[in-house]
Amino acid sequence: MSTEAIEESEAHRRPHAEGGEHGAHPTEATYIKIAMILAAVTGIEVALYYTSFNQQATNAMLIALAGIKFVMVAAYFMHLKFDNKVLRRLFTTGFILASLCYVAYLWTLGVFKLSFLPWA
Amino acid sequence: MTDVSLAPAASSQAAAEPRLLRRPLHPTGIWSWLTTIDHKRIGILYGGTSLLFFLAGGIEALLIRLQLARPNGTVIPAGLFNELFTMHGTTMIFLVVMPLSAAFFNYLVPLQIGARDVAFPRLNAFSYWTFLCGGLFLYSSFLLGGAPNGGWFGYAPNTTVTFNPGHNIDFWVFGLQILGIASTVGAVNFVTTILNLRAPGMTLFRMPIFTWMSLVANFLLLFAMPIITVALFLLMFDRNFGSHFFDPTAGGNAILWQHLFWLFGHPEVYILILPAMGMVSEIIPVFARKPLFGYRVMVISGIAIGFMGWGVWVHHMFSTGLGPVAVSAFSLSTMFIAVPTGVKIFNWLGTLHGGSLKFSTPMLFAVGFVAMFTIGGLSGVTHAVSPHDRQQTDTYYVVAHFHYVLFGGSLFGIMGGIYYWWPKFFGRFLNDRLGKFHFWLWFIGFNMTFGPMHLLGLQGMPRRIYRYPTGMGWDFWNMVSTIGAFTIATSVLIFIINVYRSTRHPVYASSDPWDGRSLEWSIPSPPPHYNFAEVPVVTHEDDYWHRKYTEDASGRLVRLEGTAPIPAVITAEERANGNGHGNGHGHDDPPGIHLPSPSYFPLVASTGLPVMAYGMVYGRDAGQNYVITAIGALIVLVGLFAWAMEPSVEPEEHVESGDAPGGPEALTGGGDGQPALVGAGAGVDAEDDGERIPRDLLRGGQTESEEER
Amino acid sequence: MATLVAVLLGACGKTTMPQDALDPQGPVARKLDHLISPVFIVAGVFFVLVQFLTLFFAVRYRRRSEDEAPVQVHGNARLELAWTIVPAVILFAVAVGTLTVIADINRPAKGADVVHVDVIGHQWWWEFHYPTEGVTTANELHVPVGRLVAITLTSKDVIHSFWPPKLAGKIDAVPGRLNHMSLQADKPGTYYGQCAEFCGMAHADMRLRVVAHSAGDWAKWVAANTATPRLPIESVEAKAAAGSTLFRQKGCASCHTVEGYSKGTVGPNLSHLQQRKVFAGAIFEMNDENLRKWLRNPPKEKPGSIMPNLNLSEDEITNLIAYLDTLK
Amino acid sequence: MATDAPAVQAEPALTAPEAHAHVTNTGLSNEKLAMWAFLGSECLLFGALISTYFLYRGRSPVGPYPKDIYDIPYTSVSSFVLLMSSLTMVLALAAIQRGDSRRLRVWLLATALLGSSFIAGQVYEFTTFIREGLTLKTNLFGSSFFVLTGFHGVHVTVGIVMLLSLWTLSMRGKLPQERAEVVEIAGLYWHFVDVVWIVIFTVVYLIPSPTPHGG
Ligand code: HEA
Ligand code: HEA
Ligand code: HEC
Ligand code: CUA
Ligand SMILES: [Cu+2]
Repeated sequence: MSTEAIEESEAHRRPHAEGGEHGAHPTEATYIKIAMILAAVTGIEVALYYTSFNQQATNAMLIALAGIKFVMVAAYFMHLKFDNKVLRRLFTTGFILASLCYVAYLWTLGVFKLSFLPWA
Repeated sequence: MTDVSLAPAASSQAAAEPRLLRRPLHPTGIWSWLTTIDHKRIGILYGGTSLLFFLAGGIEALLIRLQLARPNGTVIPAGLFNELFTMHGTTMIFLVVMPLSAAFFNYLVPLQIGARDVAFPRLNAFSYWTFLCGGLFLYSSFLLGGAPNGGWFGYAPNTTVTFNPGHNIDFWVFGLQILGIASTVGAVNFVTTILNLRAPGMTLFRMPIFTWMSLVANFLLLFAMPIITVALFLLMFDRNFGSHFFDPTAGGNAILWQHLFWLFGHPEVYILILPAMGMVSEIIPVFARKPLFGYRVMVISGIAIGFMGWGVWVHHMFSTGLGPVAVSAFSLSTMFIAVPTGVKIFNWLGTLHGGSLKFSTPMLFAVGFVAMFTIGGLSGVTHAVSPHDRQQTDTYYVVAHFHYVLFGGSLFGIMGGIYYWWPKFFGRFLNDRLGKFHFWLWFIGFNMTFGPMHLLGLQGMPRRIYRYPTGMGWDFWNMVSTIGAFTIATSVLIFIINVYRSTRHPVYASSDPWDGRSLEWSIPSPPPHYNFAEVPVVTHEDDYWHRKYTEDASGRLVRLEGTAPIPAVITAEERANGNGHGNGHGHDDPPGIHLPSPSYFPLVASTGLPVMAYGMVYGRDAGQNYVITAIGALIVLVGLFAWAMEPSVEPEEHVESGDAPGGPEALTGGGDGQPALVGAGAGVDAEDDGERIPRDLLRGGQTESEEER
Repeated sequence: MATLVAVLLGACGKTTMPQDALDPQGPVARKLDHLISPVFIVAGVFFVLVQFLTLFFAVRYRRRSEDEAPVQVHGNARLELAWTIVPAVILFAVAVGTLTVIADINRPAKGADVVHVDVIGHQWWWEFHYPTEGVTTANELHVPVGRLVAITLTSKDVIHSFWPPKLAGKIDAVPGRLNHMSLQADKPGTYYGQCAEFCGMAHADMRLRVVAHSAGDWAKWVAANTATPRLPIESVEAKAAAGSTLFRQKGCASCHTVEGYSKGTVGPNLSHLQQRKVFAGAIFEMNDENLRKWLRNPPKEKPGSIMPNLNLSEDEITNLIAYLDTLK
Repeated sequence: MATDAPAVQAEPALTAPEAHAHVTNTGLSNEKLAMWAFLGSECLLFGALISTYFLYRGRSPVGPYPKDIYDIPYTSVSSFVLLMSSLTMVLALAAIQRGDSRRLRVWLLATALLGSSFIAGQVYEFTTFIREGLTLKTNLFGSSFFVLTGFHGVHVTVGIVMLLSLWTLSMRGKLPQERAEVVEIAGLYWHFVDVVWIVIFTVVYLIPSPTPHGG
């Protein structure tokens, strides 16, 4: 029962060398690459703002793009992708909790008109 | 959060750093308490302070009950009545149950996980002082023109300047804001401590259940506090700076406040109950001589309650008119929270079943918890039936519900915890006979006070009314309830006498007076300031029990060979020379234990906060003049800066200090050559600890046994 | 135990309780009641179960000797699963019932037979407005028996909650928001209620009545309340006429509406004041004595009341009351 | 099981004196774990503010409305500036992890500068809005806009103070390579603030607000 548990905990307790302890760390080149992607996505976002086809679709795309940027910064610049999974859980818990609760309360106040749901 | 990240920056090699103030090195006396960063002393400060606030909140309740004893009561005028119940609710929640739980987090969590302190000892001191400042700030309102009067949930727009132009609500807003800082900082600290500083071998599923419930509660705090912070900020902007968040005439949505408040408020009620559930789960097994039934399930149900607690807040808003879909969804989610809670109840019953139950005072409170909390939980489920909640909400039926869970739950649990851990905290017992007397009066008074409220509520008595006419049929039960309240007050007096007696006629406790199961019982009572002379190595859940007992073939417990029962009571001499299971005074200094040094700056930084708050309160009608706020901010900044520049460890300074924390000895027992207070946290210390001293504390050295389970 | 039950029943049964939520007097309230009865039974069963087991174990397993060595039971997966599933299943049944009733009571009230009322919460009194009948009144809601009353709620200031326990559950009156509820009375009579959401200083004194009439009485009531009030005739009713002048001089008119005479909106519409049995948030029976008390010093009688003390002399009060008495 | 024993024996290895090793259960330093916990908590803080803004989109009975006063090209540039400050931040971290203190300082300063220009941009934006008649008091849009972006601005400002403190420490030689984690932790905060702006930029600026009274 407890064997793996111990092993797991022991693995964590092993002292790490300072600095690049968390496996494959991105290099500066990666960082710059990421930044360029982020810049490009921002460009697309602004461009989308000025296009005027279906607003609903544009909004959906804008949110998706913001999500991509969010994830990239968190994953690469904040090392969440490479770092200890405890951190990832900690942060995503907060983030998901926030998203769900706030969306739910906005929904009860009729902010989202979900026309495809008969009762919404 | 500058402090968090910069504090370590200054820590290790700052020997020659210029100082604002000489490092406080008083081992005893008032300054040692003002500057302490020992989690045990902070725990005691938390506990003592919140018990005083309990008296304040209780006196408010007694006044409420006096006024309501008879129809058309004239004891208290309407305005004051509104202040009283607001302050009563606010006090009991934010200044009593939360900080009492914090007291236990502080004192016990490091002991239970085998750590030398919390992760951020100075931040911990800051939490306490901030809590105290917030509480005093709130209470100063009584002297400064009127206490908060909007109810503990302060519904807007009743709390906006339009309808509440005085300072009452301002005190509430800024008081809670300050308390929120204390709680958030504390939550970060305890989450870090529990995740990071467990003794070797203490996997998560070997943690004592109280520590587990503390972890869950602190996660809830971590995520819930920012929500009320925002709500209070919005209200502040409305009140002080003319924004329109809660102003319906400008399109503002009055329901926004309720959402934000309950989005915080419901997780909050589980913050209030989970630590108490943890305590009960510690007490029952010890007095039943059986392990906790279904430890893992208990942990998991605690986590489940924590999670589900986020999805039910709208049950406080069933009559605000949110529409059938929202109401249905939240009715369902609310009901199903009964499932994990029920599991806990039945598992406690499972623990009792077949045990050898000894009803010492802590056990009485713990079993009382199981019975009384269930009643409150069940009325909670009837609330969840939202159509009928439209009859119940805002009546005394709700008041009955939440007193059964808060008083019958949280406070029963915490009282049990106080009786149970008192010997550990102070090295002396509370009298069991008086304790039982306390319990029974408390129990009877409690049911007399709050039981009738179920009836009153269903008979149509709304809450928060300062008077009611004759002929409503409420007279009798209100009178009963008032008598009950005074019965509780009597029981509280007995408790006070008991505490007083324990200082006059002490009965000294050994290290393990109850035959305990978790690590805190493996060290002297009260523990030395470094807690563990040697960081324990954990091999089991209920590790300390496994150093004393094992199970025979039929599953019955048997004492391990070579171990002898420790007497519960020790004599003053035994205590003085610490023989074996005394108070640690007899030990040689464990070498190389470095605990963090005391510091002035947490106190300094926190005192800036109420100054800022007064500045905000009075700046509004001083023509938006916020000079005082700026001064307060400056104090905070100076405090934080000095703190950041001060090494957490005072290098090379060896202090003669014997402040074994707790009890009156703490003030007198100095000078027996304890090591300097240096270092930071158990994990870090373990490494400095070159030579290890023999495990004399782990009597018999039974660290591993061949039996599993 | 038996005495306890007796006392309990005695205290509940003998006295009449005008706001008893467990004594529904109309179909809307009855739906809630029918739902809760089985739920109370479920709760009662678990209550008895847990209390019994706690007590039983406490007695049965109490320590008799310090040498007892109980079997170390660490848990029982099957049992634990059982007491997870059984409550869940029971709750599932409760949930189904709950959802049904939610759907039922939220069906919008439609049909020619429905009486529509707008209820507006004020600090600290209720305004009732009947758009179809063209009636405006305060604190006393008049309804016909046997007909569904569809209420639209809102508030002029803070949040209030409209609650006539025997006829319906409460719904909040929220400023800037229209909420809906319905109620219906089976029998003619007067039903008590009060504001249930804390709304400031005089929340306790924000009570209300619902008066249910038979069809004929209802028609009479509507007729009386739509008539235009007449002004007192100077020569016949000297006092009342003086009162009507005072009504303007003392500023009453700036806060109160009397149809055809004044247009204030701060306080209740007084056009048909004498049609009501109670006033000032339904804390006073309508009679001259109480009106006198009220006019002497409203905030003294009802702390917090928005109607100020106008420092009227006793004579002025007498005249004003004489005038108010003409508002039939 | 007997396998419990190794756990005990493994223990002495942990106590071997080893400079600056993290001996914690997670292998993470307390400070870093605490920062992440704090950031998790901040999600709910900003979530509440953003959702409040969202709730009040298009609900103001009186103008000015977003479309009347937003200057999207301007805000896009300052958003870009803040985004790029995340790059310089992470480069600063890479520098100290390599032990390159000079680069560390360059990048720290660059980050602080980018952050400051973002703040300067925000101050300018606020003053323009106020000049155009939108204040905290004007309408719901003003209330929710200024409170949300103001909170964010305060966070950025705190971040700048952190960066400058680190820079000072490094100038005084108190930020050696072993203490790279301090930079990492400040960086986490910084990136978080950036990430929040990513959301704000989209939700507040780019997604058009419905006009009040339908439409
Ligand atoms: C310690 C604090 C605490 C706790 C633990 C709870 C627990 C619960 N609460 Fe309570 N609650 C409060 C504190 C608490 N509450 C407070 C302070 C208020 C009022 C705030 C205010 O308005 O001022 C409130 C108000 C409140 C309301 C709003 C009432 C209203 O204003 O109209 C509701 C509605 O659903 C509710 C529900 C519940 C439920 C379902 C639980 C559940 O968690 C209970 C679960 C437990 C059990 C059910 C018992 C054990 C289970 C079994 C024995 C299993 C079998 C049972 C069944 C199958 C039914 N609570
Ligand atoms: C943990 C929480 C907690 C606790 C323990 C209590 C304890 C008590 N509560 Fe309270 N209560 C709340 C939380 C709590 N309450 C909340 C949240 C509200 C809602 C507020 C709101 O509506 O906004 C509320 C509201 C509330 C009301 C409703 C008010 C209203 O709606 O108008 C009432 C009425 O009877 C009441 C009564 C009591 C009583 C009699 C006690 C007693 O149990 C108190 C017992 C304690 C003592 C009696 C202290 C002992 C004092 C002495 C012995 C004095 C002597 C000592 C010296 C002089 C040094 N409470
Ligand atoms: C500033 C406004 C104001 C003025 C002036 C004022 N009233 Fe009122 N009046 C109110 C308000 C508000 C109420 C409701 C008070 C409550 O129930 O709390 C009220 C209630 C009443 C009621 C009870 C009505 C009911 O059905 O509940 C009467 C009668 C009354 N006023 C008469 C008068 C008379 C006569 C005068 C002048 C002498 C007067 N009022 C002046 C505001 C005013
Ligand atoms: Cu209106 Cu309470
Ligand atoms: Cu709740």
